[in-house]
Amino acid sequence: MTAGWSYALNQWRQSPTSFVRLEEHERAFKTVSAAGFRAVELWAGTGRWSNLGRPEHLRLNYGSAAGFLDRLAECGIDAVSSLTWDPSAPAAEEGFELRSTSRPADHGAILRAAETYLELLSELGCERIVVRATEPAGRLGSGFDAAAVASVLDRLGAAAQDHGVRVAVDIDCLSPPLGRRHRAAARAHRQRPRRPVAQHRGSRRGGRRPGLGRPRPRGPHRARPSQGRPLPGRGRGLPASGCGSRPPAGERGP
Amino acid sequence: MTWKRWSYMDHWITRTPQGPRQPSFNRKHTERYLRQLEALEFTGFDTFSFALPVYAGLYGSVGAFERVLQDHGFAGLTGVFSAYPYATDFAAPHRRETHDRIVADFERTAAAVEGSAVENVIVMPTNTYFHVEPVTDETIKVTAELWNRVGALLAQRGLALGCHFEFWGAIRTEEELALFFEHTDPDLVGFFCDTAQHTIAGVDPLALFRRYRERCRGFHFKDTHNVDDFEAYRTPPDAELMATGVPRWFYEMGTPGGLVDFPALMREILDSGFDGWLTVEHDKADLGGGDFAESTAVAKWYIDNVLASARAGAAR
Amino acid sequence: MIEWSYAINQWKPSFDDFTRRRDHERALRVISISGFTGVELTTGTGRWEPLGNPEQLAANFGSVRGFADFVRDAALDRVSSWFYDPLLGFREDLSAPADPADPDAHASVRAHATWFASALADLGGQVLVVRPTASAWQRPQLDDGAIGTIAKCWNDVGRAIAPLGVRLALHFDFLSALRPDDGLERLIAATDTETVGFSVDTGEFVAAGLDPVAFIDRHPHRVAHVQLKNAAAVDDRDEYTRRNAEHHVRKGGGARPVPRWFLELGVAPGLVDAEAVVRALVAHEYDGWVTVESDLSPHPPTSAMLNGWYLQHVLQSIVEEAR
Amino acid sequence: MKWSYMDHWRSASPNGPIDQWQTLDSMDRFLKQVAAVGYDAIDTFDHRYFQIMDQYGSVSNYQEFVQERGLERIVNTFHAAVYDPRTYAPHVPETHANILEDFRVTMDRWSGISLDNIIVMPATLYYDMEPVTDDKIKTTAELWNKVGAITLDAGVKLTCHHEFFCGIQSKHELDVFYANTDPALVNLFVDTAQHCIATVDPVDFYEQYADRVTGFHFKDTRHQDLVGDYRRRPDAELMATTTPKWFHEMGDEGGLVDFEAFMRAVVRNGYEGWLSVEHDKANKLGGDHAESTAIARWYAKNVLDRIVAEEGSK
Repeated sequence: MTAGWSYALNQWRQSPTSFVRLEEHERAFKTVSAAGFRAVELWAGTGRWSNLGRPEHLRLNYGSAAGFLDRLAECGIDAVSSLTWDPSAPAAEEGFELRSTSRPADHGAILRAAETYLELLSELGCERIVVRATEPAGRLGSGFDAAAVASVLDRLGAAAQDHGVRVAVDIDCLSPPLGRRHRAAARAHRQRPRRPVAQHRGSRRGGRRPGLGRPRPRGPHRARPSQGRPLPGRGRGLPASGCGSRPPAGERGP
Repeated sequence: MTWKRWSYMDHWITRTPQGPRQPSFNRKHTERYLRQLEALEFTGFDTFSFALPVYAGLYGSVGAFERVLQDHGFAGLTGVFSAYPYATDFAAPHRRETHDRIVADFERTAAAVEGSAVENVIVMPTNTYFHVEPVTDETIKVTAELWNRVGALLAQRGLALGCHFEFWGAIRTEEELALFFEHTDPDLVGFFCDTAQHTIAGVDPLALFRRYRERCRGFHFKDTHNVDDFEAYRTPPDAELMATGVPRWFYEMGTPGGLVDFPALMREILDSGFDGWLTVEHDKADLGGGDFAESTAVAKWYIDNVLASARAGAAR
Repeated sequence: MIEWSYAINQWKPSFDDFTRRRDHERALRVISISGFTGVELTTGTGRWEPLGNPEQLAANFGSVRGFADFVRDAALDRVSSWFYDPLLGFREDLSAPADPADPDAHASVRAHATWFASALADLGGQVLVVRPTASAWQRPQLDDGAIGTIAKCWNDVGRAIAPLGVRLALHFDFLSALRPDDGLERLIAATDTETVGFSVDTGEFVAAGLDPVAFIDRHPHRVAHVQLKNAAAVDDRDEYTRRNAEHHVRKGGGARPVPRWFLELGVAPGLVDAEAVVRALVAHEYDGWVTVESDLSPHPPTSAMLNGWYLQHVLQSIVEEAR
Repeated sequence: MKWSYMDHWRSASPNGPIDQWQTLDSMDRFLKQVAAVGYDAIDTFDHRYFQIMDQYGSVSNYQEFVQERGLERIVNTFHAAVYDPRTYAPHVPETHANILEDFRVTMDRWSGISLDNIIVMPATLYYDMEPVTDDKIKTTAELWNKVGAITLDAGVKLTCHHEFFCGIQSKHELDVFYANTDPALVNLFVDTAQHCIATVDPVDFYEQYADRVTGFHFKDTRHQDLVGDYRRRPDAELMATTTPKWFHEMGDEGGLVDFEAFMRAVVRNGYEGWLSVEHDKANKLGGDHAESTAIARWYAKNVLDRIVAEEGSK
């Protein structure tokens, strides 16, 4: 099980016609690598210009999954850590079907659609598919069916295991309130004592904080968490974080 | 007589704290976008079929969005564009087994624009070239068959079908165009002339307009600096954004190095009695540090200060 | 009769931007197509300011008149006005910054004002818009003596450029040394009513807590020029007194920080009532240029086009109703 | 081999593009990005002295602010003077006193920290020095010998960086200049793109004067000046006929500079000091300072470091 820090590529996708040319991919891979990350996260999409977001388009652009891994390696990226996929998002390649994890009748189509991604992930040696539990609350309305969602996620988990992939369920800030236990966990998170996050508030006079300013050991790759400390533990999948990697975080500042 | 009916094809990027975005993610940015078009005195607005639900979501319905357009001086929604760039099992105009599904798509689109000012439904008639290859008389005839059916259903709803030929589509040469138009009903399947796409494909748009004048439904006015003489059109995975050595194909009218003779085309249009919309399109104007707002303003400047002096019947 | 021009300064955020001929041509065309008939130039020095002063215009367009042709080629009528900032030294003649509150600087101010005004006359322009004196953080107190010195400087300049057919307009801004102790009103009283006019910059007035409409009603005969600009905030914490306020407050946004001090007309959360300003101008039969401006715009073409929209669809009808 | 970054920077803001000196926050974000991709230090322009005094209180305070973001120090400053034949022109003896005083004041202002080099463009714009004669070059050399003595007293090496549009840019002009300057006082700072644009091969030129080299600007170009843009009035750098964008970061496609060969020469000649990356006007034609800085650093780490290891083991 590989563990470590990867970077989500979706922020480079600012408009439907952006981040399509292969040299743009290359510059993003190199920027991520130079910034100290050794893996990238892909995101599922549709159409010829989402050429990292559909298995068939990725293979067409890079010759094969192995060809894509070679390209990443040339850019200093060792692995594809994960791929995020929203089963309810319509895709041209699947006839723009509108599917819901809350509707058992759609579960067959969801599993068929997942299979194309799971095959790619196993070819990429990627061990995590991040599956959005439900469609946004606005679209779901009152139709949330916890049992149905759980059932299809279990079946996805089993299918994924056959490909050596684990499912990580993704809840994000547009997800419907999923149940008592979740709401309690969310409340607990909000009330826990907050450790001040090291963010710049005006220039810091006085002594230099240890560890900064003196030459650092030059390992092959220097991890430089500038804020907070890396979580301990190896191999343990992290609990689903609050807000998933979508929508892209707003730029700090005014 | 200066032409008054100019419409704008809905491509735009607006700057937000979350980077450059299409404006239709909220009303404030959408209305800033429409105000800029209105300041340039565009009175027609064409959009994509896949954008209709987005605008409906923003304003409640397509009709409500049209009223917002009318508040900004537009006649209304004047055109809808549809395309299937990549062949899928669901949509491949050169494969008869997908025709029913495509026809159903257009029934939905026609219903969505019911009662609006839409006159033209513009389509890219084929998938990308390399998904159709080899292009034969047969593939063109099967494609023609589809668009005759779609043209008929649209005509019943008072809509005109216009075929718009990308340089990387599977009908691009003069012979292929001639065969296609020969096998399509002139009353049901119109010609939609994109000045840049034909020029890139090595075909003179002015000559095409003269040949297919009676069935010409409209134009996309945009320019190019390059002709595709290295088979970009058939190179996977995509010629429009990923052609080797040509990061940008399309430019607004009036830029140095532009290949399209717009004044000559304008004279021809004024002579022909054409009375539809002339549509300005800026596709991917943000490439290489470009800018949709500036390109659109500069193009409308060119219309008002250069094309306006192109008189009907003036000396060739 | 009101004529509408647009200020070119928003197109140049950094010293190495907006230097090439193609940039200027496209900006002038955007201004023209957005409904404006004139362009207002601003002060600049050195080889990366091709539109910054008469010598750079000649170096880049063959002559000042060559630039006038370039402007007409963009389907604009003419240059309407030129904003001259005496506090900026010029590399062209190695002159130092000249503050009209300093008597020794008057000769330099007069010479440079005449230099700009004669070029402006060749460009068909009518108003030399000038920065009256330094900023408040540089000159915290302006006693009556200092006001008198400033007034004398501009009275001389006004008389010197009048024969060229160019009017003088003193431009107040929210960082100006004229802001404390009613400096602006005292300067109006101390200057010659015939040859010294004022430029009402609506955004700067509002940011300084002043009312541009009240000013126009109070001094209709002294309004020689208007810069119509929307403001997003009021400096109600007197940050204008801070050292290097141009950098820390106008650009940096001050303590809050204010993300953008100035906005396009008719855009929320704008504080300037542009319709009331135009109604006041019409009521007093103002005859001259209104220059629309949007300093430090994040996207110059869009600012010009949105301002163009507001001119065409809101302000124009106010002007026409009065005819 | 340690890398410093010459601090050209723009970032987007509600007021349009700004540089890093706009606020403490914009400086903080700039330094963190440079440190994050693995640069060890920065170089800056010494005319920033006034903003440093205004915002940080002293040059050493500013260096501490830099160090708190994970960078070691400020290695070099660039002395971007405003050249003018009437007041400040190395080929005009009457202006030499003014230039020497300028350097005395500058070295004093920056005495709060230890600098390796003070980098200068050794001549005015080409058209201000035309016609460029050997005599004018000798007068220029005399001036820089004196300046070199002043800076050396302050423990800082004077080093010359030849823009393609300055008065000493052709091979002949360079040779005459270095023949008439004292190697102990006047050094060479090789800018790969500027020499390439001026059709002087950067590797050959470096090999010829390697013992006088005290630093480099690694940057690339896709054009050479073949039409005389170098003497174009009023400006060659931004308003040239050849291209609106002369400079690109190393490691991008279409570049003309052979960085691998250049790096081998640097190792072969036993160079020990700092290497610098510069992205002058990277934001032209839709470019981006931040991305270019990351891409260049990527290239240094994943390509040039390998070249250094290979060449070093020979």
